[in-house]
Amino acid sequence: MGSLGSELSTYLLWAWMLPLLGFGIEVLWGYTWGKGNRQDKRAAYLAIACIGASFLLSSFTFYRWGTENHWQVFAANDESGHHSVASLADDGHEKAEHEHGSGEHEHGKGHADHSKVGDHDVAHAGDGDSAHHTDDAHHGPAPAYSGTFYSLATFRKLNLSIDYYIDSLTILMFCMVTLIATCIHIFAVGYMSDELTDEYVDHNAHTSDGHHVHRPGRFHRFFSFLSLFCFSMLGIVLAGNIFQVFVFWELVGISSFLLIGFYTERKSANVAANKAFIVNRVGDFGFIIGLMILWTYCGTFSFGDTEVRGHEQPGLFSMIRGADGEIATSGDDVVLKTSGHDGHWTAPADGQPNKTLPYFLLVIAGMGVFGGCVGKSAQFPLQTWLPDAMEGPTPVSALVHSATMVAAGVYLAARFYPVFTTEVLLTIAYIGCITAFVAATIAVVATDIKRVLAYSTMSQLGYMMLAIGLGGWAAGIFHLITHAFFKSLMFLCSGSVIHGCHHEQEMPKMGGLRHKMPITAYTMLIGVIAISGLAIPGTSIAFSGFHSKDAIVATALAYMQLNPVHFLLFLIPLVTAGITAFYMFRLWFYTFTGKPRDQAVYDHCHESPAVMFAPLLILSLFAAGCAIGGEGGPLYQMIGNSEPLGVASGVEHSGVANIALPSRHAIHEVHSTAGIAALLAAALGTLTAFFLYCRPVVNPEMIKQQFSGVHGFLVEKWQFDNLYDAAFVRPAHIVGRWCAGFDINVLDWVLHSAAKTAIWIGNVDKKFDEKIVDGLVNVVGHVTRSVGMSLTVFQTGKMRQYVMFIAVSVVALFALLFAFIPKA
Amino acid sequence: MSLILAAESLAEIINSYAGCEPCSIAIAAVIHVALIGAFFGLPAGIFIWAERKVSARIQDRLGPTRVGGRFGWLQAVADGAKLVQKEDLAPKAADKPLFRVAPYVVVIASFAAFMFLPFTDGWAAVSLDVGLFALFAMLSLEVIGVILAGYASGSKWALFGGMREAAQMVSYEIPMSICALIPIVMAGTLNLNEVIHFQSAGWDTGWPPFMHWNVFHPVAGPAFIVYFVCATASCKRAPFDLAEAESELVAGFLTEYSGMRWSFFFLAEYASMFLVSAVAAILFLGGWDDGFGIVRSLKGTSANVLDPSVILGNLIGAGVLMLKASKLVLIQIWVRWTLPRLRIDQVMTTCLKYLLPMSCALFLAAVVYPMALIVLTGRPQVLPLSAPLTEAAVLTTDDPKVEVAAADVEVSE
Amino acid sequence: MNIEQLLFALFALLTCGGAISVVICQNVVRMAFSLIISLASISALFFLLSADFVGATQLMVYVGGTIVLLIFGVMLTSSSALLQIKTSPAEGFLAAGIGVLFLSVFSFTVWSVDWDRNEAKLAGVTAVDVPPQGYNEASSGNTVRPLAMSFIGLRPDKDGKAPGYLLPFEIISVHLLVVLIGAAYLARTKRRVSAES
Amino acid sequence: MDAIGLNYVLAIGAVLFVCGVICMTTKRNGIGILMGVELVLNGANLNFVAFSRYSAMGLDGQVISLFVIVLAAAEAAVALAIALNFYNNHLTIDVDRGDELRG
Repeated sequence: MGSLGSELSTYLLWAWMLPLLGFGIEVLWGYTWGKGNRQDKRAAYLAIACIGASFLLSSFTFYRWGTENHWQVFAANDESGHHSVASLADDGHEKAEHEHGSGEHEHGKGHADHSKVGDHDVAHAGDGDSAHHTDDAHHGPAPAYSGTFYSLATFRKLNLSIDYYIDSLTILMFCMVTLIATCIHIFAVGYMSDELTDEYVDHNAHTSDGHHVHRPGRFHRFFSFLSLFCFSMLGIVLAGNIFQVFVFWELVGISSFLLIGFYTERKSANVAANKAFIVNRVGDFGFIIGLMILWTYCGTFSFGDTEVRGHEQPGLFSMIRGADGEIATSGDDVVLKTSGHDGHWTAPADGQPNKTLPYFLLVIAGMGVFGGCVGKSAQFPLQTWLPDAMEGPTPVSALVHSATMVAAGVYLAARFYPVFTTEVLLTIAYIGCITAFVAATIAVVATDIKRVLAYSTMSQLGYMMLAIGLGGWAAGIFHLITHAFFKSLMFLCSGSVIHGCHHEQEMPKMGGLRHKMPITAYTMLIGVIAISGLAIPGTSIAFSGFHSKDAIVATALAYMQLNPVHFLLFLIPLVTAGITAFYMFRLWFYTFTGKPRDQAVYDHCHESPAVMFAPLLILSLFAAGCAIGGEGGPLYQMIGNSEPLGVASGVEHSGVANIALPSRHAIHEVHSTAGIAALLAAALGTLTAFFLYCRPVVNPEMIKQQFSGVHGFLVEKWQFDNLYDAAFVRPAHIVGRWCAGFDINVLDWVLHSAAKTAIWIGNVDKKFDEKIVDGLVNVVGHVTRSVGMSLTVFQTGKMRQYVMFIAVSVVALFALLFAFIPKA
Repeated sequence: MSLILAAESLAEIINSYAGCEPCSIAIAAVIHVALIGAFFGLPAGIFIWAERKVSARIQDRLGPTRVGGRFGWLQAVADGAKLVQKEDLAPKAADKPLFRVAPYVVVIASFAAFMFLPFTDGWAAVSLDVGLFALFAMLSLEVIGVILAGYASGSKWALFGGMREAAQMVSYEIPMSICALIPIVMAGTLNLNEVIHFQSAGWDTGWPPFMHWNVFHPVAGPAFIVYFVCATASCKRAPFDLAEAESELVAGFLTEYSGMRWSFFFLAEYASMFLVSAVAAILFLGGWDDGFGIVRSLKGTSANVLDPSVILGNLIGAGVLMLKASKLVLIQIWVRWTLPRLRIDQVMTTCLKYLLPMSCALFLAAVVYPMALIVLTGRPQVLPLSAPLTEAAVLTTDDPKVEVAAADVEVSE
Repeated sequence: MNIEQLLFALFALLTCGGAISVVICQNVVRMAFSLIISLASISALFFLLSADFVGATQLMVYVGGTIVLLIFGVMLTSSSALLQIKTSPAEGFLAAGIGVLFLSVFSFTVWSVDWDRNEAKLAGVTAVDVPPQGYNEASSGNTVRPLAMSFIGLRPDKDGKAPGYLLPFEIISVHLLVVLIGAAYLARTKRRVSAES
Repeated sequence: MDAIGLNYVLAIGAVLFVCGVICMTTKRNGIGILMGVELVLNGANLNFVAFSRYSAMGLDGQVISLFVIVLAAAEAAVALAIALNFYNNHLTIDVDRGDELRG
């Protein structure tokens, strides 16, 4: 394989650049296309073509990667035997044995490959080898390929470049993002079709005189933004250094801003867009701090090992985790490893001792970077922007909530896992836990169909963060992927509902819609079952949500066993699982079953066109089956393949917080129990929802009155907005008013008086100019003029006299010559 | 020296007999003046008579029959006698000096032009390399006399006549010169004698010698016609005789003239007719070369120009040239009495809109034609070149460089 | 006194006389006539100076062309026949004085310089009487070909050592074309002031 | 011709030149001034040819005098056109009338 890394990187580069290309073309010519006739859908087709093409490229990359690694990465390694809920254990074992054998003799080739790889594919491959020598049962994972597309600039030590860092996670994310994005694009063609007009009437926006806003449709603009969005997200995923990640991070922010504020005429949309943007900035502030710390001490941005001016330079991960995946500390400092496991990296040039980084700074850096993730994926303190982001068109919500924006946070957290110390991980875990619970509770009382989904997104993200914080790295990513599928599915379904109901989003106005829009209803049902993690007991037959979620719960359980102090980190997720099931089914029953509550809506609503429900079918397929086989399945194994070091083996009690992380083995010990617990919780929630909303035995209204206080509190989203309003916004306004007052009363006064003085001086100066300077100039001018006038007598205008003058002067000249020329 | 009969050479010969150089030169000059005067005056007289006869025939009259025999041979002489006797008067309004001078200017001009005319091989009063050029220059002086006459007469008719004449001559000179340039370009020299040598050939080429005349050349043939028309116009002959259009301006610039001065104008007119015809004959009709190689053979016998056969050949050549020129003059006369007169604007149109473009096109053709021939046949001309005459007869120079240059020109043809 | 000196004296007299009469005459046409005499005799001088081509050109262009042009001008611009515009005698005297001064200056220059030794001086040869290297007599009357070749950039008369005049020749031909067009344009402009005003 | 020195020819040239200058200064008739110019040019020409005859100038003098002649003809044409315009504007050829540029 002529350097598989560069090959893959080429494919992915194209897959990455195509949306940008689409964006450029649409931005430049989309308008002129639309001008001709508003029915022109070229922009949409172009966008779909681009993103579809990049999906195909990603899939092909996936295929190449798999073949080059002989698909061994999908082989369940021996622990996976224990995983399944019940009786499949035995053949699970056999499968394991078989795979193991094959894995053995595959391994030689794999090893040879590693030595041949031209790229810097050592970051993990090497670890794989070392791990292999220690632990026979674990065969080496496929390497991670990191390299440089284009080096922007190299300052003395700092090397700014566009890198790539490709491992199974990258490829997986690529496939996921592009697939979902493609579906959403196709869906959007139908959903945004009412923009295909010159006179789009926006019913939610009002002009000053109270009429609806009339504006030309923005079909092409929407799709160009979508393309930009995909490009940015893919950029984050492919990025090979943290700085690049930051750049595309901000790009994602911008495009989300553009898309959320797509209906610029609506004040609410503007506010929401601003909110999303500003809140993200808060997180990014932390991000930058982390960035600076890492740069200052490590002197590099890149993840993997890069080659700078000929000699290998270790990447961040290698520096901090080194070969054995341990953070080596000496006193209060972390020793940055600059010489590698096989002497692959050059030792510090002039034999100076290894660079070190104060431990607390490493913690702060981790916290900062995680702060960025918090902002981006709406975790606990900064979650308020997410629900408001519903202002954007539904396809945008789907994209933001499933594949791209919020996923970016989790992805970064996962990608940066090696840099996080246990303290940071603990923080992450608690943040995620809180977010999951809070969001779930709010979702229970929300009535706007999209808001319910939004809150569920938040809580699911909480789950992922929790998993990562608990050391269940693979579980977190697992959930990220599955969630991406079923959440996008559900959002698109809700979009189809809203489209069908003519932009009616209030669930209380719906009901019984499954008769009207069966496809939407049942695809939605698949998504609901998936997210609430239901499964058929006694078998491992379950939708994707179940597998990922119980992986997380299992991690939590194992974690609790290791650190009993943090038992909440197990209980809350468990409860939240129940609540999740409850509110999701509440949503479904509310919307699709029972008898219609608002006859008008019911009458007018209709099934969406094929262009809209076709994506639903595709996505429902993936939502149902992408996690097939659970932890034994290919998806999980593939994720596990790029799991950072030291995760599988777990961590003993360490750090200030004295935390131990469960090893993969420990997690599998408790797996079955955790799975059963989660299943029970989910079933409980489902039944509650069923008896409350589908076959009401108790009227939800009564319960609402009973707990009106709680209800109000929840409806007010735990008062977060008010809190922030009171804590930040109003003070900001007050300060602003003070500043304004200061400006008006002090600064302006100063300026005005200065201006007056200037005017006075100017008047004096004017006098001076007019009287003296101009006087002088005029005198000179008059003198010149009079001289000239006196000389004009020579200009008689008589040609003959001129000739005469010439003749006279010539004679005079000759005379002078003869008089003064020296005689030879 | 083939310029054996040119003034200086003659002077040398005489000097070899009588020592005094100035007087020998004077004698030579006188001889030449006499000869040229003969060439200048005799044809004029003859043509005046011929014109009267021809016009009479064309108008179905008899013309002069009395003076000197039944053909009125001596009519011209009689006219001359009459004119000499007439009183020489000048109008009151006239600018007398100019009025008196004008006829002399005209006569001098056309007379001086004869200096450069080679009557036979090498026999030109002044044989220069710029022969043709100088000849035309002299001819162009004639117009000034006409203008002066027209102006100085102080009469409207005369003035109009003079202006018309001036405009006409000045504008017709251009196509005329261009057409005259065509044989020059072909022969590669301005020397009229060399042009004739270029055209003369013997039987050794396998073609009849007259086929070597320029008039039979595909380009020079049309040029000859154009040249002849322009020549007719430039010596203000009908149908271009606007200057003395009786119907409009009584007699044009001649209105106020009478007697000798008037006859001078006529003398000059006929002389210049003869001159341009002679030039046409030299440039296009092979000059003194009779079309059957007689002159050639006679001259070829000896290198000594004083050899009787050579002298005989030269004389025959002179006769041949005379014959050709007179034929052309007769044609002019014939045309005059046949064609109606053009309007002045038609005259100008004919020159500037038709003759000038035609002449330019012909000139281009003359330049391109040899190249085309070289490309097609490999030879600069269709007819084979005849062997040149004996060294003595060919004009040579003592300047080897110019010889070389001449050789170059030869080759480049 | 040989014949050439005789002719030279004759034509020199004619030239100067013509020029002076040009100055003296008040009638434009007479001026033109005397100018013709002067220029024609100049061309004769050219012939005497064995510059036959230049002489012929002088006749052709000046006498045959330019002067005719001038006379046309006279005819076209004379509001009355035999027009005379007198100049004040004062001007005449002044001009005469200037002329005398000029002439004295020139003649002083002409006579004070020893032209024969001139080239000797230029060549740095002292005292040796170098005969003038003029245009050689042998090839006099044959200036046509050398001139033509010098116009196409060859110099047979100087063994090709001196530069030719191809570029000036081209430039001047283009210049002539431009002048032709420009003069035609200028001349055809309509009269702005009517005779009445 | 060598019997006649260069000086004589130059002298004739000088006379021509001076006559031309005087002509230019005294003639009020535009055409007259034109003639003066021609005289001056001819004086120069004569010198050129004379030098080409008597000095090592060789043909250069003649070539230059040819150029002068030709350009003089052109100049005459343009000058005549100008004179015609002058006449059209002033109904006279008296150059002293054309003093619009008087200071």
